[in-house]
Amino acid sequence: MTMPLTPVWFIALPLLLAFASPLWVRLRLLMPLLVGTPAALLALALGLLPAVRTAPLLETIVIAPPLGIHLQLDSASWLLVALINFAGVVVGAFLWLGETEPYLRERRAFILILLLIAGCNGMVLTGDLFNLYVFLEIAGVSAYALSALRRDAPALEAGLKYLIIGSVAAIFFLFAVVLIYLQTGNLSLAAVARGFSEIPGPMQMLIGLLMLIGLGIKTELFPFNFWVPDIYQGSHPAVASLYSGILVKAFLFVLFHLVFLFLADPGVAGAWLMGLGAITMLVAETVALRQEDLRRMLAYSSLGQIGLITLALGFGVESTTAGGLFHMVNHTLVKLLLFLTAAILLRSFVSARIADFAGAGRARPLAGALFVLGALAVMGLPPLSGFASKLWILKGFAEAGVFWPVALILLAALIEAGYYFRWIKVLYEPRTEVAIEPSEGRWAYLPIGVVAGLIVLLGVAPFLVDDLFIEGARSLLDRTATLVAVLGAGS
Amino acid sequence: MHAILDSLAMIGVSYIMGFLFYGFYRQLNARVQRRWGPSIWQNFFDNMKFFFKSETLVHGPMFFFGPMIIMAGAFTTVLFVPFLKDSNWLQGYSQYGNLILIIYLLVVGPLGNALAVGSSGNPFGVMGVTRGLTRLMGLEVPFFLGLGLVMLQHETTSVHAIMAAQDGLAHWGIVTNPIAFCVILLPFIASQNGSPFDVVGAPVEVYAGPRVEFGGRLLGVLMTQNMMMSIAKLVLVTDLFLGGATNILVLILKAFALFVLTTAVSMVFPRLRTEQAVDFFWKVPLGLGVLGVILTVWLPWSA
Amino acid sequence: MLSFLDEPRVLHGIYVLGSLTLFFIGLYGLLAKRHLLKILISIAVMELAVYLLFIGLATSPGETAPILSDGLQGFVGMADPVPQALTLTAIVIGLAVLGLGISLAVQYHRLTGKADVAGLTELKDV
Amino acid sequence: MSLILKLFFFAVSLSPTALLMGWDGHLTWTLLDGVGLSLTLTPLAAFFLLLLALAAPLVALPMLRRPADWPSLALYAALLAGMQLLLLAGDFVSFFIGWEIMTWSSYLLLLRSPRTEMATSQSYILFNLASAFLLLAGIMVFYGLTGSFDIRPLVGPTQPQQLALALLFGLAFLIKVGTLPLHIWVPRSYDEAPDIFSAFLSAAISKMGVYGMILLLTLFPEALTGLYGRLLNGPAAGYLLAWVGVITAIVATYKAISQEDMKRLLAYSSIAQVGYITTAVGVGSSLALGGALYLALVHTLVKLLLFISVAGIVLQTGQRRFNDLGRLIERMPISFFGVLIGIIGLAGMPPLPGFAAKYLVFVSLVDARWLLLLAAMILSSTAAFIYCYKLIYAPFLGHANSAGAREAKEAPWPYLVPQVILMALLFGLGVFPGFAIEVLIDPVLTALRMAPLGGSSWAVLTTAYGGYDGVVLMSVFVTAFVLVTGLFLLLRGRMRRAGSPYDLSYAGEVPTEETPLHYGAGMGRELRRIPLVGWILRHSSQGFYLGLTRQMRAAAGLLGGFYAGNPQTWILLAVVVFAVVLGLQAVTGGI
Repeated sequence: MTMPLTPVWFIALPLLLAFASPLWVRLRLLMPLLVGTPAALLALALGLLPAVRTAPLLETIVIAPPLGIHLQLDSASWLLVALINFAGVVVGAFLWLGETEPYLRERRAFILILLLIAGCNGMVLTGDLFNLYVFLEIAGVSAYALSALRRDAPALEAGLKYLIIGSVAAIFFLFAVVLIYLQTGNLSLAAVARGFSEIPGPMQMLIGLLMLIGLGIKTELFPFNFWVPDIYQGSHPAVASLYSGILVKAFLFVLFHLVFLFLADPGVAGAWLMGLGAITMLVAETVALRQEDLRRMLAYSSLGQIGLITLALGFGVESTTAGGLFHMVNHTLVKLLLFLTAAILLRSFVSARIADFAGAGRARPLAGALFVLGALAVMGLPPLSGFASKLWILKGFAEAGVFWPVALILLAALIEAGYYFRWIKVLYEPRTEVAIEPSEGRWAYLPIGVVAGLIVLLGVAPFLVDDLFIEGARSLLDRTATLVAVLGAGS
Repeated sequence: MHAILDSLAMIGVSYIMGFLFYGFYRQLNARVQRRWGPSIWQNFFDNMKFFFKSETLVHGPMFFFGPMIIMAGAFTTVLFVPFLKDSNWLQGYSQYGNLILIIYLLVVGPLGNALAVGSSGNPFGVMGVTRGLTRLMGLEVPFFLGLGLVMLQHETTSVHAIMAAQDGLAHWGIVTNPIAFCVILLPFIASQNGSPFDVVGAPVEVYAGPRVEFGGRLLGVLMTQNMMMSIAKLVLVTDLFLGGATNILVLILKAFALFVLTTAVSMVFPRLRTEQAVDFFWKVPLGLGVLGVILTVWLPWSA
Repeated sequence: MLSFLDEPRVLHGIYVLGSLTLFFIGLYGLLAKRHLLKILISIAVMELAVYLLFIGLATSPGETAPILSDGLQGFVGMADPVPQALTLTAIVIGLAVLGLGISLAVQYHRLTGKADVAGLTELKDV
Repeated sequence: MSLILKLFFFAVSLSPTALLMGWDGHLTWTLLDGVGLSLTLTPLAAFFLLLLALAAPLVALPMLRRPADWPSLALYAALLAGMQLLLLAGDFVSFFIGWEIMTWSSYLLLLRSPRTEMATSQSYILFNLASAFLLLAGIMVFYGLTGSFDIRPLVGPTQPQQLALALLFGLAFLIKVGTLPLHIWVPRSYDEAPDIFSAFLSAAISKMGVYGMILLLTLFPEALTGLYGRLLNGPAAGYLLAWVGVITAIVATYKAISQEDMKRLLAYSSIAQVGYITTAVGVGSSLALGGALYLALVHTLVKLLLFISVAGIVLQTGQRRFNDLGRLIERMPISFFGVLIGIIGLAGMPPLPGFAAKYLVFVSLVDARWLLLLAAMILSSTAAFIYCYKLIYAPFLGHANSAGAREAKEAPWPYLVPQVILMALLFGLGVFPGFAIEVLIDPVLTALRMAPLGGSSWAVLTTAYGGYDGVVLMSVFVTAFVLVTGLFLLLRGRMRRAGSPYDLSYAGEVPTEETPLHYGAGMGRELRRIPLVGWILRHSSQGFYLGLTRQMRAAAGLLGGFYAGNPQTWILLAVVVFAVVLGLQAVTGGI
């Protein structure tokens, strides 16, 4: 029996391996598999790339859409899938090589991380609204449990808070799904998209709002993102890197996928999202100014970047969208770098308070340098990758002759510099005695180093990958092509 | 050969004019104060006496080189000011220089000497230098503005060209550009270290001023350069505003007239403190200068 | 006499009202109650309200259960099976979330002795 | 190993020189989606590359002294790479990339100093990033207008477009050069940076702002005159810029006089000098631009010399305040000459080239008929004599005031070699003022389609308003000096060295070791009594920025209130937003 290499594996493989975990414990394969699974999926994604670039891959399960369920791997979702699995490899490798805390190296964490990856892959790939809900909940539940994994008061508190707010988001989302089904009688995204314009206006509005709240909470947009810093603070930084790196990105993708697919003219919704993105960005960057806790600071910075990506994607023009997708990738890389470096620093310096980091960069030169690199990249300073994507976004706005986002993005970047450089300064504070825990395995730096290398590479030579993002943007924006691909030419 | 002779002649003329003018000044001052002053040659005698002192106290090498620098600066200044117009003589190297250069050369020597003062380690000397520099800061602004008006009027910085343009009494600078002359007159007095702007070297204010540590031959050098510098400045103003001179007698006459004018102003005013002087320069002469600029540059007929 | 209740519009209206009431009760509990378990229960109630709405509105009076049996000739007069399948799935998921939530709450209580949602103050802006 | 690495770094520091000598051609590098970098060397950039080529190895030499700080060296290499990219840029993207690399690498270098305070580093990076982002905004506007990132003159821009560009770019570059009131990052950072690196900050990095300003002029079809026409004989828009420059120079000069720390004094003096350059750029004529470039050249040389000398003093004495130094002339004679030549250049005294540069600017002001500016500039350049004197008196003359100053030795050779080279360069340029004009400045002016200034020989500086001959001037002065000294020594009489430093004429008293004889920090204190100067010294723009910071933090606190961690609040807010939006839709007729 041949095993066809289809997109199903992106969901099936991690699920299978996660549920068979007792076996791996006995075989001492837990850690290799934690790295190997996303690595295999990444390889699979790379293998599928040529095919995806010619035409979107549709994987039909049982019966064809619109009645059946299908998975769709197009240029846009390919980017996300590759990103999610790459992040999985990096975090897995960090947990394995870095001799992290034992609770992150046990079976439970293994299951949850694989489930999280499966959930994110599923959300991105699925072409069915209810499946989307299911994957959203899978990713959600695994995230709640991951937060609480440390089982001390802050971790449990983070888990509980995450669970409460996440459930509320899920209810809103489910409500919207229910309304959509009741209105259109369909759950297939393409079919819903075809019929969406026939839904009466007020009901469209209501569905849109419910979706916005449900996904807004999940994608951490401004009036709905107050939970984020608490959760990032309570979770282990490696876990937080997964949240910021892949979970939010998957939700963002879903949000814009739905917007661009459902609405024939996404102008109004796009403007709303641009507004929300801009507010998110400015508010988050401003609040971050007075953060004294490293993890919270990174959380706010993450919010700011999400706002920027939303602003760029909401504009709905090819070059800002491509830039936005590129920025999504860059932000994932940067946040992986920063959170994992933060994990190393936190282990060495026990506390996450800014005052306790004085001189940390001098005591741990490598970690300090990596943190600086990440900070420079997240602020979009050349020659790092954050600059390339920001330039792309700005260029898109300038081409369109719309300058207020340019001004806001630059203002936000300036505010962002205000706190990142404060941290950098503290890291290099001259201090003679720094209490250092004994040095941990140097191998922990390997995955971080790979990410850092990628950040530099993508900054210096973004032309290596820019075609992928342009194609991704096209497939995200081109509604009719998706409809034709799923439903056939006659639709 | 001509250049060397000419240079020596210029130095000689300025030296002789210098001590004669100052000798006259002491006489005049004495008469105004109703006493018999010293002989008109007294300055020359004093100078020679200093030069032949048998012993000179030195505070390190810089203390020695300072007076040398100021003397060299005085020579250079003199050599860059044309004394006569339409003549081959008493030109020095003035065709290689210009007005702005001369103004700056006037300061080079004193700054060199300031190093010597600092080197002496006497705080009073340094205080005097600071006061001198402060006064300089005050006076240069209107002085330069006045010269700027002249430069603008003739569209050149060359003293030769400015002199050549004043070919008759009607074209003298003081006639064609009286505001500029008024603007520079008071700063000019201050730059001559004349009363009422002479607080820098005033014995009572700061114990003896910048020269406090100098004695013997070094003081002789300082005295010599002071007289020569004064003459250079007088000649410069003569060149710029009084049409220059075609021969030495006219030159002496015009310079003397100017000298009398400045001393007359000096004698009737009490001494100002440094900051008062600066404030004064920035109010009265500078205000006059601004007025001049408005009248000659900004108003429509001036274009 | 109460046959007007069988009219789909009336019946659906009642379902909508009822489930929305339930939803708002849940929301009230979520916003007003302090105890963690009560909050989790409120969430469950809200979820239930959504399920009820779904099932209620997707079924009209007179429709039979969508079960294929031997004698059945065609899919006539059957309720739409999809909502029911979906709701079942959703209930399972909801249960899982609720279970996780309660276990976290219990652990939290054991660890800190607190069960008040306003007492979750370990994580905050400094 | 470490020797090889050091040699490598020194080779890197020579890279601008190599580039200057060897670059011919054009390099392109694709970035993404139609954006590419194109590198080419224009004559204007070549001039500034020359400044970099002068500064880089001379600063690298003392930096390589043991114990070498490897991160500093690596960052220095990055900094040089960034600056070269910036200068080679044929398009705005590479310009910006170079600009930013310069910004962050210099910031990180700043952090290497143990003295850097948070306020300093933050103001440095925030002002510089603000400059960078204004630049980027300007680039985006430019791109929106032309559809291309290439640096080339605009074709037929409208007035508002020109104004937007001029404002955005202009502000960006004015922050970089540090004009009032955007200067407050300069003194702190120049002061607290690693001692050697301060030289580079002042000599090379601030010149990039000047480069930007001149580059900006080339973007407009008629430079500054195109914007608002002419005023008197110069561009009206430039009049404003010129006043900004002059006021900067005046204020910075007085602030410099009142400083009690050597490096901070030099920092303020840098601000003042760059203020002159700004003025000259504002005048915008061929004379003025020639003067601006000349000033930039001289300022680079002078500030390198002064900062390196001062770094040597700090290294050997451990003191940096004027009060704690004194009488180093006997212990550090070469450094003394370094500072001496430096201040002569700084004050713009003939015969050093500082005078030539100032002369060009003065003449250009007269030519533009902007006499009030001329007077203001004279004010600041005469006041500069005071701080120049303070700079040489307080460390080198007077009385030694601390143990460090009493026991210091001459600075080590890596500090002295650059000083000697720079002194020779300054001297040479002073003798041949026309050399810089003809070889360095005229190509730039020709490329900018302006009249070249070159004279008949390298010895003379000529303008339409007259000029001067450096060789004659120098030989007259030197001859006079030799003659005077010789004659003096020929005279009869004995020279006697004072028996002790306290052998002074001290108002009839005998000073002792306890008597405060050093007038170092007190110098210029009485200037406060002059109303204008007092007013300037009492005021500062710092309060404004502090207030801004406070407001930002207050805003952060206010918005941070949203993020107070109660889940019920979060949900309530979400529900309220939901309800409000729904309600609004209902009211506006959506439902």
